[in-house]
Amino acid sequence: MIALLVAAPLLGAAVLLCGGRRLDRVGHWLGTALAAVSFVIGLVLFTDMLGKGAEDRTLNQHLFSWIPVEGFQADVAFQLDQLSVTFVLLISGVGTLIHLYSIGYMEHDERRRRFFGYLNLFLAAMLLLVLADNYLLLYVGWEGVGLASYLLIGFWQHKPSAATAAKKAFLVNRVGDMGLSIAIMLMFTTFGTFAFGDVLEATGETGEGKLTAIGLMLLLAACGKSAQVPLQSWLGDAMEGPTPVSALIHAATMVTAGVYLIVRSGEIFNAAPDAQLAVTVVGAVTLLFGAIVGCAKDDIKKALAGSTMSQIGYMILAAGLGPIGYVFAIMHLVTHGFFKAGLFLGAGSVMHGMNDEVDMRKYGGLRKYMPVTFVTFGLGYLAIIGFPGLSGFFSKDKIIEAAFAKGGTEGWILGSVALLGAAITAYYMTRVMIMTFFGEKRWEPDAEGKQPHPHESPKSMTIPMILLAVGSVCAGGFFSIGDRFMHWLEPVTHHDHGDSPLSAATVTGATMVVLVIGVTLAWLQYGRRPVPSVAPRGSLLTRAARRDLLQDDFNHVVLVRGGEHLTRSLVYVDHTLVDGVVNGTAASVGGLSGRLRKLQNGFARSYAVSMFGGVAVLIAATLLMRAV
Amino acid sequence: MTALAAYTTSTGEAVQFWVLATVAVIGALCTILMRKAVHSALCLAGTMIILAVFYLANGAYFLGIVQIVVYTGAIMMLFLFVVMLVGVTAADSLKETIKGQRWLAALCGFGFAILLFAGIGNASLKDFNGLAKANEGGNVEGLASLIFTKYVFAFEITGALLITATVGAMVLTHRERTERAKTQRERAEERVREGKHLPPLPAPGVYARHNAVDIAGLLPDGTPSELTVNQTLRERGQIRDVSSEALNDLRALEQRAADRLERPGSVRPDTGRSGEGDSGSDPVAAAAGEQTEEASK
Amino acid sequence: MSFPLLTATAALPAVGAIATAAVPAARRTAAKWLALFFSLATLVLAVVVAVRFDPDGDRYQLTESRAWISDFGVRYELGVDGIGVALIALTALLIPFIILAGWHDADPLETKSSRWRPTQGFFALILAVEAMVIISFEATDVFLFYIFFEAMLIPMYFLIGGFGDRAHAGSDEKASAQRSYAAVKFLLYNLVGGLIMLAAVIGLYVVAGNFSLQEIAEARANGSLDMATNTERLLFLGFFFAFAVKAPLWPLHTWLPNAMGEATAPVAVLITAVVDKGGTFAMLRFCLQLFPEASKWATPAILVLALISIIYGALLAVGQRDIKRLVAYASISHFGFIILGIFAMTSQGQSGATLYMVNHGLSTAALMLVAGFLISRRGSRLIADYGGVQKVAPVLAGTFLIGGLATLSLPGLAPFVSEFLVLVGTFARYPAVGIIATFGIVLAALYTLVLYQRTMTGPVKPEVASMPDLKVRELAVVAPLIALLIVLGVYPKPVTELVNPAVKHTMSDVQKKDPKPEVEAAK
Amino acid sequence: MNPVNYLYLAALLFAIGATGVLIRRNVIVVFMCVELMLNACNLAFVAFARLHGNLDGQIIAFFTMVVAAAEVVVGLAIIVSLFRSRHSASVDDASLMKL
Repeated sequence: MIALLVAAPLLGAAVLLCGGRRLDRVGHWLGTALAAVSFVIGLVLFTDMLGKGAEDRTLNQHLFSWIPVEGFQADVAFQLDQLSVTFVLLISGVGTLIHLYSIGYMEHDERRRRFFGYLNLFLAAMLLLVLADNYLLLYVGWEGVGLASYLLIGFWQHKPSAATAAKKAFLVNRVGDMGLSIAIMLMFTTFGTFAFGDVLEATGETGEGKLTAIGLMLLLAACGKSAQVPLQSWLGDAMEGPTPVSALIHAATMVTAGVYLIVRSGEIFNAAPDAQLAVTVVGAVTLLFGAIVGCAKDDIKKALAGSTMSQIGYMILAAGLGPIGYVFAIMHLVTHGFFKAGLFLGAGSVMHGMNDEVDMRKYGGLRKYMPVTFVTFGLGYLAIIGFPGLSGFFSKDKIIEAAFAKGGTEGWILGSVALLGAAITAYYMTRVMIMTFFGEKRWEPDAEGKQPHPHESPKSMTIPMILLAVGSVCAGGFFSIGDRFMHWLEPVTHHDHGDSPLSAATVTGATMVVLVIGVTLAWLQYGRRPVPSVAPRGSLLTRAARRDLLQDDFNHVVLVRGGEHLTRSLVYVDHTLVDGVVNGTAASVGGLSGRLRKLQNGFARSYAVSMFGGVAVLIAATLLMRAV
Repeated sequence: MTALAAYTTSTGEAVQFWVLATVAVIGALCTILMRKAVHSALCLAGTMIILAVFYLANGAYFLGIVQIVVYTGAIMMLFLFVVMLVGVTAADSLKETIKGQRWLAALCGFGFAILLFAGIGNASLKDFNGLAKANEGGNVEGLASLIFTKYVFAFEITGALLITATVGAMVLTHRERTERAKTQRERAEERVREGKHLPPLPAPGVYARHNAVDIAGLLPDGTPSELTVNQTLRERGQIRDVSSEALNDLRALEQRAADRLERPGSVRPDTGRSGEGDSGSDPVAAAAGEQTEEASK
Repeated sequence: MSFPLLTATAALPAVGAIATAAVPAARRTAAKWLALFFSLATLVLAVVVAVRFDPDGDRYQLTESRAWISDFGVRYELGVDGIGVALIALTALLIPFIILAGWHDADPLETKSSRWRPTQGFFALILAVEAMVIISFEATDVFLFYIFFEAMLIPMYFLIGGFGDRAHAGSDEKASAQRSYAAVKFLLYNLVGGLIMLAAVIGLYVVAGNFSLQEIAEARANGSLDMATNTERLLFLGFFFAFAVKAPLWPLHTWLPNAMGEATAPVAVLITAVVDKGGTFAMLRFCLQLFPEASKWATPAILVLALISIIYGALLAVGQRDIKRLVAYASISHFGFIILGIFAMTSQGQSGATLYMVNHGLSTAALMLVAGFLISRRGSRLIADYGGVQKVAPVLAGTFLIGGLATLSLPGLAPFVSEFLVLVGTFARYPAVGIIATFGIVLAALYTLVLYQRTMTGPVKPEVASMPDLKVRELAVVAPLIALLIVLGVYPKPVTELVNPAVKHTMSDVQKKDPKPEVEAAK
Repeated sequence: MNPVNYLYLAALLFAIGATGVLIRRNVIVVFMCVELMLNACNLAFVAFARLHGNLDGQIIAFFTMVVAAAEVVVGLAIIVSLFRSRHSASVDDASLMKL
């Protein structure tokens, strides 16, 4: 049953990718259908899980022994508990919607079939990731989603920028994967196994140092996958991919895998405070980093990417808080999945209407032309800034509370950072909203000189947007009324309320205040006066932020250049030094043979002499042997 | 002799051995040292005959005969034939061209001989049982029985080998004629076209006192003409030039005549300087003079 | 004595080689089909061997033993353990693909050449190599092994020097010059190694009195034959040097890029996927079994060299401009992993290394053969000459990508399993080494993806605009390989079960136990 | 006298023949020397036959003769054609063994 979850989209991927052109017409429907199938299966499993008691809700399915080697057992086995089923529903649900959306979005692309193949591949890998019952199998899914995102970011391969972005994404992820594999090795040497159950139970039996090491390695992995500082640089470029991809992979699901990993290995972090601290720090830094970047970008998708970064920063932060925060991390993850996917789909719809123009400074006043998009996008906007009653409000506030609840100076610092982040979020999201939908038209003809004729997108695109909007409105409330979600996850994440220095009401109030501040600031800057259609030079910070706070430049100078020089010099060394030695030998041999060559004067008789002499020597030898 | 060969080696055989062996070795040495191939061949033939005798002495009557018939009879004749074909008197200079070759060769040969001697010396060959038993049914029969029983396969194969050799020899020596033979007319025209020697080549010895093939005929000025000698001889450089000697002994003769008749040599112009045209008549006159003198005595 | 299965397996391709070489010049195609037939027949025999082999049975099975050179105690002894079976299967499996991929590589450029018969020679040589490789995997007599280990060089030399890559940057003279340079270099390196090994072999005979691997190993095990420490170390070094040259270990690797660059793609696969395995295999079978103490003594140095190979090879691969040389350097990096796994002396490491030999064969074959198809289309080996192939030849690009992903050992494909096993096995005993080796993963991703990006993606270059996609023959070569890569990646159990007992034996030879996990150790 | 002397003689002749092969340049003479060596061997065989008291040695000598005959025929044919082609009978002129 569980295996079917993974199998269905996998089958889809195989069929779509291998079965040539004849599938072009039905391909996208097949892909969508299979995604829906796994969603339905997910629902079924979910419902009968609800039927059971809180404790025996964990399902296990052992398929076969994968790598049986002396003292090393890796199995292909699945584990379905509350945590993973939550992810399953999110992934397959949002996934299905986005499949639906892409049918319209990719209509004019002749490689649509392959696109759906890749999407299915992604679903399969992602489901494998959350369903695996041991770290090695998780690693498979982990790399699988990396591959899928590589393929999808670089889907328009004829654009060099896309190809480069894809490569960059995969490489940065690979660095993170290194962390994961080292973590697995550590687990193996420490516990002799890497199945979730055994490892997490055995945490008590080893020293904190080992656990800290494992935790840090896991954090590295999470940073890579979830675009956290210092491995965040790939996410912005990843927007080169088609918008549905950005929505599904780089907003809703894949990038949250890091959070899943940390929450899943909660026991390890609980036992290693230093690692936890590192996690929170990373989360906090990324939270601000992403938010700042988001403020400066004029490319709508990049702005959203920045916001994704910072929202995941929230989740990581929460996950770093330990049992206080796990639940809220997941909760925010789910709600964020809804509204951020909605926002991206909205952005896609806008681009769809604007000849794939991404520069917000060339938008403006679109609310009249694409009402549905406007409304859904607006709801998503309200949700993300945490407008009271919408899902973002619940999840984010809880995180901020938890941050304060961490206690001590850390608590204060983290909490205030979270608040600041909330303010900035409000600011940049308002900016996006205004620049896109309000103000006067700033449309310009695109490269081919086509004047954009903004129009509402087809049904197949609007329906998913509507559904997601509904999700982003209701999810938060539904989860947190009576702490449903908390109780639901408790058996896995063991929630406990910290001792918050501030009451929940205070925190909410503070959040509201910063929210208003952010919005008004944005309104003053973009709503009141007209938006220049070419970006002003801006302050130093702005310029830095436009360039992802110079992170890429750093990478380029240090890693790329350095690497190039290293390889070049190595090639040289290999060719001269290492090779030279051998050529020396070869030359000497050549000289020797040249000298020997003189013996071969071509006169039959002198050859005969040598032969004769040889025979004589042989006879002499034999005689001597006899004599001896 | 049968008995001898069969059991012991009689003193007779000893004598025979020592004498003939010396001759054989000398022959062999001559074979490799003679400058002319013909001489080498003859020496070798001699050595082989001696070997034939030794075979007989060793009770290998059949082989002895075969040795004489096949080797000295057929093979050596074949050699001589080829030698003739290639050039009888073509004496290749024994001067060595490859540096150190000769010394190395000699050294090797010498050392080799010594080694073989040492080997034979070491070998335990003291007792020997003669061929009496083997030969009692007659040597030839004995051989035959062996050849056709034990060695029959080898025999067959050698037969095949001989056939192959014959064919091979024919293939090697037979020259394929690629184009039609030219008719006499064509040859004549060709010669005219080349524009040399429309008339047939001059015969050798013409205008000279000899007419052997290897003597060049003399041109009117007394110098020999290459054309008159066969090309093969020319290539081998076997032309005897007699132009000068003819004149020389003519001069000598006249000198004698002059002495005899106390004629001042100056009376008659020196043949060397006087025209050659009448030189043919002088001896006649001289001879007449002598005869008259003798008659007068 | 039952049917000599192993002999037959090795002899069949040899017969095939002779038969192929004897095909008259005009019947080129016939020769190809004949060669293909024989290679397939060999594959069948190899499968039979694999089936007849019982993993839980004796260490060496299907053994044959005949007196050969009785004066020197040289016997014709054959026998296979799990590792041998795996590698024989790999060899027999790859050869048909190599032949099929090289179908047109040896067609004479001018058809009138009636006396020179390149095609027949090409395929005959390939089969000859197969025969020698297989028998060297089977030999349990050191001398017998040595002979064929060295004899391989002869056909390989002609394959490299005689049948170069038609797609060459320079002029024909330049090409042939470089080709012969590469061939001579290959020969020189391996011969030097071989000579040193010969000395060691003789030394072993002097010490042990015979050449039989089993007898010597037993004698070593039960202590009836004890070598002086220095003797053992010298002998070990003698053997190891030859193997290190063959399985290029830094700094003895430089022959590989030249050879693989100049040879045609199928021959390059033959070199790296089949012949070089002889080196690593021999380390596992001879070095560890005959000289356990010396192996342990040399382990640190070897591990360092292996590490250097991994990182160095990968970095150089990044720096290459020539597709085939890039693959060659990638192979050097992978061989580093294999050697690392062998000398980590943990069962995970050694199983991983053995698995790695098989998987690396498959993955490199896939990548290199597709690269060969690509090169044959464009007529250039320079990465810079390509671009946007993906648009005009999607299938080619797709297979190329899968090959590349296998090379960077993506989970789900076969190489991942082996690489991870090697890493874990190494990490268990030498954590630092393991961590450094892990950087190889990132670098692998770097060179593979850079290669893919520069050749396949981006705007379509005019030269490649009319490039045809894979033909049926080529697809028939690539598809099975990829299928195998996936199957072995998802379900490697058959191979591991084949290998595990053999590894257990080897571990007991070197008297090493796996380090216990910390938790259990604490208990 | 001991028939072993025949062997000594044979050895001597053989050595002489070999030396001749080495020092002479005229193909024909070289060839004769070869024949001389063969004969020496034959003598040795015959002598051995007598020593061992069986005819096998003679048989071998017989075969040697036959083979020698064949060899001579072919060899001389070669010499003739060689002479035809290059108007010389010197071994050194055929020094084509050097590239």
